[in-house]
Amino acid sequence: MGEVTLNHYLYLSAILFFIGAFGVLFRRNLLVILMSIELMLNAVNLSFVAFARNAAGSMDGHVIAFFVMALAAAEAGIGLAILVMLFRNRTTVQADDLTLMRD
Amino acid sequence: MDILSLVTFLPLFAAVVVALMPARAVGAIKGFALAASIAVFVVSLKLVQGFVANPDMQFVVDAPWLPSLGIAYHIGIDGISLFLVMLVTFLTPITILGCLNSISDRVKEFFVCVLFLETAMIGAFISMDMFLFYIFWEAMLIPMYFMIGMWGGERKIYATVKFFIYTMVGSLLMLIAILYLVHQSKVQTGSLSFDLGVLLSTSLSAQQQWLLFLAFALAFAIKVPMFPFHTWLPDAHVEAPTPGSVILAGVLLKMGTYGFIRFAMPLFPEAAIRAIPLIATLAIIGIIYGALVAMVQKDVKKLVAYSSVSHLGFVMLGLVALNTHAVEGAILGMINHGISTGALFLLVGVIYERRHTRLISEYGGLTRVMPVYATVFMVVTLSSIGLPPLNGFVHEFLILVGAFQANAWWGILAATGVVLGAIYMLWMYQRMFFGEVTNEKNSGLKDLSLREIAVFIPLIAMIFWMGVYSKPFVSRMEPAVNQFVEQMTSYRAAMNAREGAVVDEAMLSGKPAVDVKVGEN
Amino acid sequence: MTILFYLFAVLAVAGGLIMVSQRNPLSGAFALILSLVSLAGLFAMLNAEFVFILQVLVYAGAIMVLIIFTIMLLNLNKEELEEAPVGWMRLLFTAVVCAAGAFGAIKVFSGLQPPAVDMAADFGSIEAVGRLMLSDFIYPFEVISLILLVAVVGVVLLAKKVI
Amino acid sequence: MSNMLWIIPIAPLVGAALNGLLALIYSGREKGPNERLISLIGCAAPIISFVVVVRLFLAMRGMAPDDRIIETTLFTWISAGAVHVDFAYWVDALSMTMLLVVTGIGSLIHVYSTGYMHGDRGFARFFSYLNLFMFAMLTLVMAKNLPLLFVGWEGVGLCSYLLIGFWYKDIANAAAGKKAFIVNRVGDFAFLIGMFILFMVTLHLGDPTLDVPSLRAMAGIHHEAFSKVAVAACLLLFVGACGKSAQIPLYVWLPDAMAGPTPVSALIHAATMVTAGVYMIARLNFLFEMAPAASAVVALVGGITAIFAASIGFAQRDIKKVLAYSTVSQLGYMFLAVGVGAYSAGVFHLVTHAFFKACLFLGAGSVIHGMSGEQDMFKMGQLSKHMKITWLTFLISSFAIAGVPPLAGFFSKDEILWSTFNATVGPEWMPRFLWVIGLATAGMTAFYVFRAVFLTFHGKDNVSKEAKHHLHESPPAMTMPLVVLAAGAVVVGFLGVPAVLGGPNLFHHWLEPVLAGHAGGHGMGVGAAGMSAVTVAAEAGGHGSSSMELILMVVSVVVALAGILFARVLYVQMPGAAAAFTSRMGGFYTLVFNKYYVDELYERAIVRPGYAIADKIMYRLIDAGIIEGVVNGLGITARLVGATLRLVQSGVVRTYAFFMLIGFLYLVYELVK
Amino acid sequence: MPMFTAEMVKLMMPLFILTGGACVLLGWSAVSTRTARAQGWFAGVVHVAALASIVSLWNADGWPMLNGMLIVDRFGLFFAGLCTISSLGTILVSGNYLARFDILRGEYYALLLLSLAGMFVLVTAYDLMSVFLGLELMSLAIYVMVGFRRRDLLANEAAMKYFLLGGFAIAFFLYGMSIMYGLLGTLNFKAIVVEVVGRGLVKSPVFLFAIALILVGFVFKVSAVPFHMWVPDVYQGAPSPITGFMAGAVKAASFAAFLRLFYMSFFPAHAQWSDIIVVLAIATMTLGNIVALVQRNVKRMLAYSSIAHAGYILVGMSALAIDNTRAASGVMFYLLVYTFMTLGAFALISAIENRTDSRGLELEDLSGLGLRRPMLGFAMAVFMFAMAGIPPTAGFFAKYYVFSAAVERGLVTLAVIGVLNSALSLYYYLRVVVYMYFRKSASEQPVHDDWGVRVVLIASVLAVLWLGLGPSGVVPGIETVLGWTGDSLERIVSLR
Repeated sequence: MGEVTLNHYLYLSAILFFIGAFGVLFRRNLLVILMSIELMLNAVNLSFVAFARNAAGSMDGHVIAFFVMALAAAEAGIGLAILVMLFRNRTTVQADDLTLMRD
Repeated sequence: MDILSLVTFLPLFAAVVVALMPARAVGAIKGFALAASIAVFVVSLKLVQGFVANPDMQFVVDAPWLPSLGIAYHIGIDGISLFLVMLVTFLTPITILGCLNSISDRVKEFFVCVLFLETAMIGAFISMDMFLFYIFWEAMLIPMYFMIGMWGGERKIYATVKFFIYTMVGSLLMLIAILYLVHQSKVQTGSLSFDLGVLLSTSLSAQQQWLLFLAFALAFAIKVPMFPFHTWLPDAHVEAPTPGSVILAGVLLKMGTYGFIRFAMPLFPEAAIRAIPLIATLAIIGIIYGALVAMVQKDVKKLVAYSSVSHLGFVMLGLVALNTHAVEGAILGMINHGISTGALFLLVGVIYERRHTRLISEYGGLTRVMPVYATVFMVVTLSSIGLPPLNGFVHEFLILVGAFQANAWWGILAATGVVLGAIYMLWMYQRMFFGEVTNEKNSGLKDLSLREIAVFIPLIAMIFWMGVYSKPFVSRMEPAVNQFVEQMTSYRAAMNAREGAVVDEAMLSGKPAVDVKVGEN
Repeated sequence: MTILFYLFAVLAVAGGLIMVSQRNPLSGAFALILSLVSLAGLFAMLNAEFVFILQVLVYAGAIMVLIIFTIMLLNLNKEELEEAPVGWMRLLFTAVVCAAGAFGAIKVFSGLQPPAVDMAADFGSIEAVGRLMLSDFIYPFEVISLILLVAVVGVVLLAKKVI
Repeated sequence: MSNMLWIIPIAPLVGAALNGLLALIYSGREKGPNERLISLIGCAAPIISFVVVVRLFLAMRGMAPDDRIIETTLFTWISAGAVHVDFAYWVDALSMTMLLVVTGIGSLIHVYSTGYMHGDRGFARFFSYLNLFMFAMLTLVMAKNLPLLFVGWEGVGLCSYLLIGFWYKDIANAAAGKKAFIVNRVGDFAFLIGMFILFMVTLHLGDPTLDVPSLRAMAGIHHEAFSKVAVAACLLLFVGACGKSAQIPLYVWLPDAMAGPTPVSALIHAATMVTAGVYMIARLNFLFEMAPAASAVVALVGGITAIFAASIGFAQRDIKKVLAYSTVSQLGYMFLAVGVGAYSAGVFHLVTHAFFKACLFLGAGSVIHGMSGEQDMFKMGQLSKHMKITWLTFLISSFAIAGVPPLAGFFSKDEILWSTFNATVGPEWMPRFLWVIGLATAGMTAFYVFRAVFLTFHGKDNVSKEAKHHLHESPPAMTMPLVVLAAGAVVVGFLGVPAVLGGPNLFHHWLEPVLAGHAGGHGMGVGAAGMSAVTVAAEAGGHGSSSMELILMVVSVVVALAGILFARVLYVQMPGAAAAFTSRMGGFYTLVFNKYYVDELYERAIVRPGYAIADKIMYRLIDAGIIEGVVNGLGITARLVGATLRLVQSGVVRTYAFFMLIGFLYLVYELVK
Repeated sequence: MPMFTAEMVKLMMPLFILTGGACVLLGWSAVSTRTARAQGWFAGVVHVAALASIVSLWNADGWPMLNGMLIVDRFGLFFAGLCTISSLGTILVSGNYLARFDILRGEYYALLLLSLAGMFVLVTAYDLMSVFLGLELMSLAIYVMVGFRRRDLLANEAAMKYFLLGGFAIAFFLYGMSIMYGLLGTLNFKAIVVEVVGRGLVKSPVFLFAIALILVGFVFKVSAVPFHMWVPDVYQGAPSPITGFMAGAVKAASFAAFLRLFYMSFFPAHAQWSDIIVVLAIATMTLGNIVALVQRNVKRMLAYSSIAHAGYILVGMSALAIDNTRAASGVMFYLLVYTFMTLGAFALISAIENRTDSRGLELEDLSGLGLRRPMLGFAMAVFMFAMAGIPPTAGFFAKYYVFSAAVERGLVTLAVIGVLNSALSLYYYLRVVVYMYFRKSASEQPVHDDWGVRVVLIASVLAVLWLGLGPSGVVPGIETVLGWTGDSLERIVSLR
């Protein structure tokens, strides 16, 4: 266990990002997919913050991380609203049921 | 407005006027369309009158259109395009007159199509700017597409879509070739120009030439149509309404052959010369194949369609024979085919209007009930099979002489088309016109009306005129053709000099290089 | 410090993994909270005071509450909530693709040699970041407000029973 | 003087146009146009031509033999590149001979037709066609250049087509017309190629031309260049001639052509058009002389055709068919003559044949007219009682064709036989062989012609009652030409009385400048090399011993008489013998009766397979199958691919995301590598 | 440093007008739901005002403002204007449509305005931050509008799919942004060029990795294969006016930022990414066209057609060159033309679409339209021919433009594939014409063409024809629009 460098943070962010991606690809529950996207955005934030600290030396990353969070909130809101609407009409939260349109 | 632009855009103007007329004023629309097309013809006569027999482009207009893209409104005619333009202006009123009664559905749209088509066709023949040419070339498709699709027969949709896509495939590749050529020209000259004159002086490597030529040749070969790209034609012809067939056979097919002589061959002379054996082979196959397949057709329109494949094979053979008389024969052939086959389709249209069938077996003994019709049909048939001194013979003779001169086998093989042509046409004629009237429905058929006779008189007159006295035509095109042939042969001479005259030997199959000498005379 | 990093890292990854592997979204949500909180810890380690606070407040707090609240709101029974088990092949396939992505990213990052940078004294402080946000980033700040406005309107339009 | 030349072809053309117009105008009406008017126009046209021809002939006789040329250029027909073809007429002694025959006999037949076609609904149309034919034939004869000759060549073919199918209601007639045209076209194809070869030679020599006089002049100068291609060119031209003149293997159309009205058969298919091939070879004799091999082929084909057609003539029942095969046979004779280099003999036979064969046909026509359209000889007999003039003229002509002296046929045929006997054409055996064939043919000709005579006019009366009721001698309009022609058949022979019989052989001398003269025109130096042995031996006729000539003459007369006698025995004296003989011959008779099944052979070997190939292989397999298959296949493939690819669009979001991730990995891979 | 000068306010006026209008609308619609028609009018007026201010700014010649976050230059204004026109058309078409489906709400117009504001942010973006926010503002509003037919199952599904995948894609984009930020310390377009070239990072894997990630965001929005899969479903499920808006304005705005970023910031690495764009272009054209062949649902078919058009535009993207702006102006011209074609086509579809069941609008429903309603048929035929690229319509010029750029760039094979695709596409475009003109109508579908639809159709037809016949005024105009590239490209060259 050497010293923790920027690269470690980046590795972690990459791992988290692709765990999130895995969640999007693998899970059928729309809620979980939504959360997986949140996880991906968090991985991005980690990357921003880590870069801000270790490479850029500016706090721009922090500001951007804030914006990403705001966006994540907005997205969560819209996403959940769509989910609720969908659930009202279809009574399902499973992504695989959304196949009225295909081919 | 200069006279050439006037001829070109007058039909378009008329089309717009027709489009603005109330759809219910059928009579007025028909009358106006006819009058307009006749007016175009009359105006176009000024072209012939003002034409001077020299190889230069005449009535030239060269105005900037999109200067930043190197595109100009550059038009002009020489001896080669003069008569093709005349063919358009001549055939259009005849076509309109011929279909006055047969088109009863959506008359307005129909005449808009015809007049729009006329502008596009003339435009394609006079464009000296590749881009302009391409625009007109493609613009022809749309009215034709509608003509077949809206007023066509049972399988019209299949036919018209096939026609459209088939021709588009070729022309799109040509578009790329044009773009590439222009780009090369830009690299060499430093300025962007689609002008044919500028592009002609572009120097290209052998491989570039070859690929570009193939792209051009494909587009034109589909349009001609040369074997094996001909299968759209029978379908399109069979399903097209009479005027559609007339214009399609009369003019549109010539776009292909014209494309070869105006663009594909002069732009890429070396590739063209290399491709001559291939083109000649396909042309000869087309001649024989088209004739044989025409022979077995049960549908008279299909028969005529395949006969076009055969006739256009002659034209192509004449073009690649590369001697003055063959090329002139080819150009005459384009015009003659336009007249004869146009007339044939009109004739078929006459009978189709009365009986609504095109099956040969439905007819028989028509001479008895429609003697005038039979006579006209006979004259046209004879013209089509190249009976001297009707028009068909002149061009076939010139082409065959020229082809024989270029390569004895070409002449011999192509000449079999003369025999086969007689077989299928006369057999068809026999089955339709001779014998007893076997089908009751035919016994009461009316002979040609005065209007219909009026349609055919100019055509028959042309058939005789061009057969007996083709000099006014040939003398006007000769300078331009000579120039074309001289250029091509000088390229060939240069190539032969480079390659040790191997090609020459092969091409002339042991005969001395007489054509080169003729070119020099 | 190193140990702390690894602790948070492991927790974050574990939280993520649990989230994506739990068939019940509610459990997943809690796992995600674990992950987010761990990340907050990492932010703190990176001197990102402002982000750390927001992470806890907004993310682990507000957003996750919203999600959990929605789950509850939908009032799903177990069958509706949980998804059917997924085939192994699919798991393997997806995992391999994602692993490839992660591996690729790591490989790319491994070549990165970040320059040593000096850090301002107030680096990451709320004040500094706030100042930055309202000066250099005033335009994005305004735009994000529009985004939130859209979100508000959208949620109302879509989720309200009767509009 | 030469200005009058244009009247000769134009007069019939105007006639054709006028009558054609009348025919068309009246086509929709109940009644046709006035027959008198039609007849007037129709007959006036050839007669005007004939008058002009006679005037010109007289004028020409006044010229020095070597200057006997009248020509006129109307306008430039084709002028493109190296090809320059004038619409030019050019008459020398040879064409003058032909002109006389064509316009003379043509006029007679026009007159005859006014009677024969009386009452036919297509009266005007008929005369229009007939006049048009005259125009074409005259153009053929007078053409200065080969393309123009070809115009006439094709033109007569067209008129032949139209006239054979004149009674188009019977599809068989129309089919016969079409067959004639197409078979002719096969010949024309070769003709064209032959013409091209000549053109190439002249082009190569720097003076591209197809003018006959120029060709002749150039052939004299550039002997070597011409002789290189002469064989090929001549053979090809000969194939063309075979088509037009119904020689093996292209003779099949002529018997069928009898479907046309009988005057047509007389004019076109006996007297004029079918001799065009002979005329053309005589016209181009300078070329054929350079190609002994080609000449040998001509002679051989002619000889074989002669005997072959004669043998078929044995077994025909239709009187016109007999005459048709007879024509083929006689044409073979003419080719034999020109093949062995006896051009003047060939042309002479052409002239005499025109008279007696036209007379025979018109006589047959008269018979048919009288018999209300019956053509089967076995349903005739004893007609001599009813149709005296017809019978007499027919008989005279029959003697003429059989070669009984001193009628026309005797002189011309004998000259051919004698020339053949003396010829040096081909391998050594050939002249004698051909002579034997010729002799045999002479005998056979005598036999079958008299078979026809006896069956028709003598022998057993098989005329049906109904026919007998209408049986009558034809009107004067028909009998008058018969008489004139019969008189001709008697007289014209004396134009060519050979030297051995003390005659001046006027005909031979008349043609001499044309047929033997080209060498003379350009000095003997060329001539010695240029004139082949064929010419030397044959043209000079007198080179063989005169006693030999007399002996052979007697032999041929004996053979002819034997043939006549044999026919008399079989068909008059022992009516049963013919039937017995026929049954004895059995299979052979059937073979002959069916014309050796040549038509069937063509049908099976060429027509049907050709059609099948065109239909099954070209149209259905290649066109509809392969090419359309590829074209539509491309479309179908695109749609299939589309139908497959759309399945990827499963509707499942995760799949979409999955593809995005794959795409992302691809981007990373490509970019970072 | 004064934050806002009067000049800057003027330059950002369109944005202020749009957002201000949106806020007013939101307030208005919160208090009154009955006056939705009037709200639509108001939105239209706001559009016109925005358009007017865009036009008035044409010669303003902006500079990077607000810490280099945005630049209101002609390039941006061109696209902003284009999007505004498209949006205005959408408004004109929407009224009747919304009323018919009983979703006529003022918020709809507000969202449209906000989305358009997002587009403005996007097309004037001079910093990745702005790109990101513009994308999100635009997209979030559209997510909502896609799902605006709340009771329609297809609309629900479309909104959900679009939202999930959009979020997924934006995560990649952000990730790329973060790496770019970390590597270069800046997200400003110009600064990126300076840093990349200055520090010799052109071939750096990290930089390229970041490009790949950012590219995902763009190619998702412009629907390149294999990031296209949301398109058919979303286009089908969305309300037709919105589908037209997405196909036209969204695509144009996305391409604008895409073009600006890649033609400027990432252009030093052109050699690295151009091959990818070529591959994407080929895949996109081909797949779009091939699958469109087998579609019977009109909207779905046009969705695939829209994918194919993205492919053609990508041809132009791949042919971007440093020494001339042919490809860039080709892309711009293409988008200009495509916006009109697609606006018109979807306007017509909006007028025809009646069904609420899952079958949707099928080709059969168009049967005989050209015969029943000649003007509508003519308009649709013009759009179809234009999309197929047949002269003398503008579609031909557009294709000509991008393909000629490809040829000049030596991408002949790509151009050949492009034209073959054009030929392939003919089949399904012509099929629409076939149904409209050559088939008798089975059922007489009512056509709800109110004056709004007609205005849009007439304007689109005129635009398509005019741009096809005489783009002489437009083409040089576009070339001058790209003046900004001249400056930056010279700079790039000098930095090398």
